[in-house]
Amino acid sequence: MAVDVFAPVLANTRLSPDYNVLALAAPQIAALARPGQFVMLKTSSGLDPLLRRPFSVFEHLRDADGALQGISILNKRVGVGTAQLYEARPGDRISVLGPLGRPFVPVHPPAAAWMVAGGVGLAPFATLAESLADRATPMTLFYGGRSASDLYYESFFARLGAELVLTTEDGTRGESGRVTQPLERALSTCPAGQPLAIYACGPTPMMRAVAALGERYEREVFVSLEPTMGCGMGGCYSCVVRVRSGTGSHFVRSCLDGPVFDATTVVWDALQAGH
Amino acid sequence: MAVDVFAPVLANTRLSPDYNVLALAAPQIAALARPGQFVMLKTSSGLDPLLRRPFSVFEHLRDADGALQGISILNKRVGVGTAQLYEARPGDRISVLGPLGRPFVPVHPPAAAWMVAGGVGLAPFATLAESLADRATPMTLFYGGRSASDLYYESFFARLGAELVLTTEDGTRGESGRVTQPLERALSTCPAGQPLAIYACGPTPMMRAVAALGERYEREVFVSLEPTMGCGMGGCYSCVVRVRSGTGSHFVRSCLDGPVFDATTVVWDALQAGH
Amino acid sequence: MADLAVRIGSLRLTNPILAASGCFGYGVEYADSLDLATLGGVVVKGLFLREREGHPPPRIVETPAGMLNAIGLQGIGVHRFVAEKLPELRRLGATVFVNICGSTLDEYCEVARVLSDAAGVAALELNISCPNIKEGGIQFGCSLTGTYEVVSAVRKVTSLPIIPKLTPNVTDVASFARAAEDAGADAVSLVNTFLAMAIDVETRMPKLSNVMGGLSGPAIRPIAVRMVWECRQAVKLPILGMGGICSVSDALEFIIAGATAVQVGTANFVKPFIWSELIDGLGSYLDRHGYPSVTDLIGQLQLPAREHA
Amino acid sequence: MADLAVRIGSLRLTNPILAASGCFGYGVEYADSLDLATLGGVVVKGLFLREREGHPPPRIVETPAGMLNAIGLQGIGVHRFVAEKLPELRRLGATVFVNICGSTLDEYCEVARVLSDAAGVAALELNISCPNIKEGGIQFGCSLTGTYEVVSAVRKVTSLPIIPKLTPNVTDVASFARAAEDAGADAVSLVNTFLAMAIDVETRMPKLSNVMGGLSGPAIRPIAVRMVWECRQAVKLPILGMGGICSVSDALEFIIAGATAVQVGTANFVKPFIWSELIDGLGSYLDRHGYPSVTDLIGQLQLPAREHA
Ligand SMILES: Cc1cc2nc3c(=O)[nH]c(=O)nc-3n(C[C@H](O)[C@H](O)[C@H](O)COP(=O)(O)OP(=O)(O)OC[C@H]3O[C@@H](n4cnc5c(N)ncnc54)[C@H](O)[C@@H]3O)c2cc1C
Ligand SMILES: Cc1cc2nc3c(=O)[nH]c(=O)nc-3n(C[C@H](O)[C@H](O)[C@H](O)COP(=O)(O)OP(=O)(O)OC[C@H]3O[C@@H](n4cnc5c(N)ncnc54)[C@H](O)[C@@H]3O)c2cc1C
Ligand SMILES: Cc1cc2nc3c(=O)[nH]c(=O)nc-3n(C[C@H](O)[C@H](O)[C@H](O)COP(=O)(O)O)c2cc1C
Ligand SMILES: Cc1cc2nc3c(=O)[nH]c(=O)nc-3n(C[C@H](O)[C@H](O)[C@H](O)COP(=O)(O)O)c2cc1C
Ligand code: FES
Ligand code: FES
Repeated sequence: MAVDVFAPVLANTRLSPDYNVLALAAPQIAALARPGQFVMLKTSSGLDPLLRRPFSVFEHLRDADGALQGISILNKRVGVGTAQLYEARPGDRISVLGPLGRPFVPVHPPAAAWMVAGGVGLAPFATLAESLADRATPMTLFYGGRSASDLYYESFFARLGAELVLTTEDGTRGESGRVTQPLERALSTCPAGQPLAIYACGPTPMMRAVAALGERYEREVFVSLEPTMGCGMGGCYSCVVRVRSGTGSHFVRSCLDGPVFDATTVVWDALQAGH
Repeated sequence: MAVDVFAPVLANTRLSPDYNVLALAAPQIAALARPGQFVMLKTSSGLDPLLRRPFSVFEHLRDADGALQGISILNKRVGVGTAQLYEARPGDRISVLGPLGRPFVPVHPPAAAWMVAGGVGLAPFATLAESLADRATPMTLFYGGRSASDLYYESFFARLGAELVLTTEDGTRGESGRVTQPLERALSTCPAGQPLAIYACGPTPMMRAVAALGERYEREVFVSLEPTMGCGMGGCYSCVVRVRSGTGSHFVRSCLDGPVFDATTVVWDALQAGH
Repeated sequence: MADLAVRIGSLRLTNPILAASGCFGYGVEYADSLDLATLGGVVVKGLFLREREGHPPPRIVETPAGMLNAIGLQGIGVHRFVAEKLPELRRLGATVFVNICGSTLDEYCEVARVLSDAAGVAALELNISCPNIKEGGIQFGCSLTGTYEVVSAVRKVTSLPIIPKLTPNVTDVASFARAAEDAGADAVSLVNTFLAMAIDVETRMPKLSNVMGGLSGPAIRPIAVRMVWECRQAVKLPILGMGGICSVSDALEFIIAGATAVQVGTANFVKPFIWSELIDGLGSYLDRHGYPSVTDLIGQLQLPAREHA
Repeated sequence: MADLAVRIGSLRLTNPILAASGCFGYGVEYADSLDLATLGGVVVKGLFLREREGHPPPRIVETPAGMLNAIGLQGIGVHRFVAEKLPELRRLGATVFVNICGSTLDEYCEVARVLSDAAGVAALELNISCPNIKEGGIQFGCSLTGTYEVVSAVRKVTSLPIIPKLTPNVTDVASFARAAEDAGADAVSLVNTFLAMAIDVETRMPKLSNVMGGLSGPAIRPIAVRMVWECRQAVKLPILGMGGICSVSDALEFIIAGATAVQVGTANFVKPFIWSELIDGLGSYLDRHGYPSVTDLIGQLQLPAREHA
């Protein structure tokens, strides 16, 4: 059940020239949202742009007494809508539709959970980490960015007991290179007897690489894909992802059957270019 | 010569739920603008709305040392663009094109100047009053509004030495009724020997009534008309007003040949409905 | 409170606000957010006889005040629709319009037959105007004889109200409304999308995998309103008007121009809860302006004394 | 710095950025704000043989990402233009395209003759596509034979490059480009505006005095780009593309789709100083992408391996 909340902006915290965290007073959605679900935001009140934009629910916001206040989103400025969210000011109102999509399924101990995030792909993992923590599931966050200034919220995950493995392409923080390097090392050394679920979100090439590692090491991988979405409700059939079905394959709507997919079912070659 | 200045908003002073004064850092335009001229404002950075909106230059803004800082506009919220200007915040940037149009021609003593303003029609008279004051031309402001809360800036005009005659339709301030009532009384008692120029801006019916009084009492009336304008530069031919020419009449562009017109030349029946 | 009911041929709608085809899935997707019975009708996604895969992504791209789509009529086919979706739609009390497609006259007729035999279909909207697929519909929709043939062929095989959906990509849309009327249609729907394209100038590739797509949304509204008005003057048939409706006043423009009912497509993507706003707003407009029934407003455009058109 | 010069028949333009007809007055209005010589060309307002009064206001209304206009071709007539405006335009070094209109073939020819005898006219744009007046142009522009006749008639009376301006309000614009080519046109311009209307729902009156008007602006760009691409595949003639161009990337879409030059109309109302932005931006795009000349970019649309159109 999705609701549409015309939510006041509680705060806009700029993390960098292109990243910000936007706090939205939508407690109804916070109450319903599960890890990995997303919302569709109307970034402007007018017609420019016309369509909503999809964003993962980042944090559940609570007041001093722990009552749900709303949600936040981790926004990366890439175009007109995300630029509007970057410029949003407290008091502005933004229409928030959600929660939408299939959530992550958090594993329980003794299984371990590995989260693999690239850039803004960190967004769906804050809520996942919380529910993993509730289950006392041992967790690791493999988190890669271009450089040190692109890595955020490590302490948030550390507080929840996540082990952090950081990489930057320019080596300014953590290991130098791609996040899949330490992931592969970890996989190669992880005892076969240790049950494990891998959750990945980030640039498509990264998720594809993680999926490949999952197959090689015979580990379950769940990816959160980011196709362009027109409606988020199953109405437009714009968001399709090709998935294997029996012998063949067919298009499914990622706003309903995703955005989280079992990586082995995704036909990667058929994914929308650029994402 | 018109310039286009991407001007920071210096201040937005709300006078009422639908009137505000917007201060814009466009010194280049302030330096060029003459009484009764207008600017075309792009009220949003995007495409909604697409076209600019015309506004009279209200005040010349000066800093402590008297250096020109920019202009202000007196804005009345009637639709999407004026609503955006009502919501504008200091630091926002608004594209200001101008100055445009034919200015008022201020008369010199011994001639007296009577300004007749209805509602937001006050806007072009602040700068006119200043240049009349420079010429020590005796001036009267006939200023009408719906009610007391719709009358602004009286002290501004008083400081410049203008005699104020106020009317409100609900009688909450000044004389009860239309501004044309005191105007007609003044005309009927004004000695024929006293040279006089009447300047009017406001709702079309009001300007038309003033024009009629001007004819009856054989006084020059200059009106500042407000047709819809697409470009303000003479490019689109949208802003036409029908004026008498010799025996016949024809359409002229009010952005070039106006917005100020000798009232006797205007074919009032041909004016765009509603304005 | 004014009467919002309208008639499309033999069919009575409780109100004239419908969800447009392809913008509301099969309707069931919205069932737990909305009460589908409150809509005047639900026009489901275009259906062929068989399942269709549709075009690869990207299938949509946003444009100024609009969007292009080239979904390619991905669909489950009429048989699975009847088996899997229709019963649910009936249970939900939806007034179901089915948008049908075909590559041949026979396919249109076969799809129409299947749906006529099934319980719970209120009307058939003949999609002869989808710009996004070579083989389907549009070759009928861009020719007067083709339009006449499809409508009269389907007329023979069904007693359901049939509503050809006209393409705006023609010189004289009114002539197509006339052809539909002559062939025995119960109403006409217009407009479908405008054939259009967008190019990524960095890659110099089309932004849609299908190269071209259909333009919808507020951008096209003034053209759509004009076409509805032209058709209103050309035919007696009820018109289902659409194209960029996002608000009550947008819907009113179509009704005043001559539409008996309106459909909302793209705006549903932005405001999935727009329906009550439109239905209530229409009622209060009618009350405010003293119209006992919405039917009194249809085609009430007042032409200025001095007319130039 | 890449070469921006392009050729329209015998005519060489220093760059492919032109001001569109009716959106730039007679050009002289902009003379003290801009150096008209820096534009690829200035297409002046549509001219008949005699003066025209045009339609009463309201003549324009804004619509989503666009505007409707029904100016009604108010104009000073070709003789006054030659006497009062042309000398000034020459003095300013503008490359003058004159947009000519007619109620009859003879009028088109007469206007063309007058302009051919005058000094300082670079080319004639034949307006056979104005949607706003009953008697002018459009009846030619909506018929293939009419288009052929106008072009060949004017061809006989002038040696100036002639550029029929096509209407988008047709089923198959490419066939009109072909007719123009067959009749001896030197290039084609497209698109003119889309016939459209807007209604004030409170008064139930049309928002334009003329009831209908022409839709222009960003809203129509995706349709215009598609039409340019269709014409590019149908004819060898240079194409002057337009419709909603507001930025360098918009202009590039048209060039990549096949336009040799582009015109900017509505955007000039919003950004009267847009010209240097467009000209400089085009140059830096070409440099960045390694094109020595803009002519190397014309029609360079890359179709995806898997094509569905
Ligand atoms: C389920 C889901 C969850 C998402 N979660 C987040 C999130 O938590 N934080 C966040 O910052 N972003 C997230 N995204 C991506 C976000 O939706 C896009 O970045 C956004 O729609 C771009 O809008 P825009 O108007 O700024 O860009 P546009 O102006 O529309 O496009 C500008 C550029 O961005 C590219 N772009 C457009 N859509 C996408 C997309 N879906 N993914 C990647 N690039 C795109 C375009 O190709 C273009 O190159 C998510 C997407 C999905 C589908
Ligand atoms: C030369 C000139 C000077 C002006 N000076 C001022 C000024 O100093 N302060 C000020 O507040 N306004 C002024 N106006 C009027 C102002 O331009 C309009 O109110 C504004 O364009 C409306 O834009 P909008 O987007 O808010 O309204 P829209 O959303 O475009 O329209 C909303 C309503 O406003 C009406 N409207 C639209 N344009 C006009 C217009 N030109 N005049 C009156 N009503 C209109 C429409 O008919 C509609 O009913 C001036 C107009 C002109 C031509
Ligand atoms: C994503 C999408 C899919 C569509 N699919 C169909 C369809 O299957 N059949 C059809 O007749 N029209 C289809 N249309 C056209 C709409 O029904 C409607 O005619 C058009 O979008 C104009 O209305 P709008 O501006 O309110 O969207 C589709 C439109 C969109 C945006
Ligand atoms: C106010 C206005 C007046 C126009 N007058 C003419 C004209 O006289 N002759 C003509 O061929 N086109 C005329 N046009 C059409 C434009 O030249 C252009 O073809 C159309 O507006 C699309 O381009 P745009 O979206 O950049 O404005 C006019 C357009 C507008 C907006
Ligand atoms: S986004 Fe519309 S169906 Fe998925
Ligand atoms: S507003 Fe464009 S000509 Fe006056």
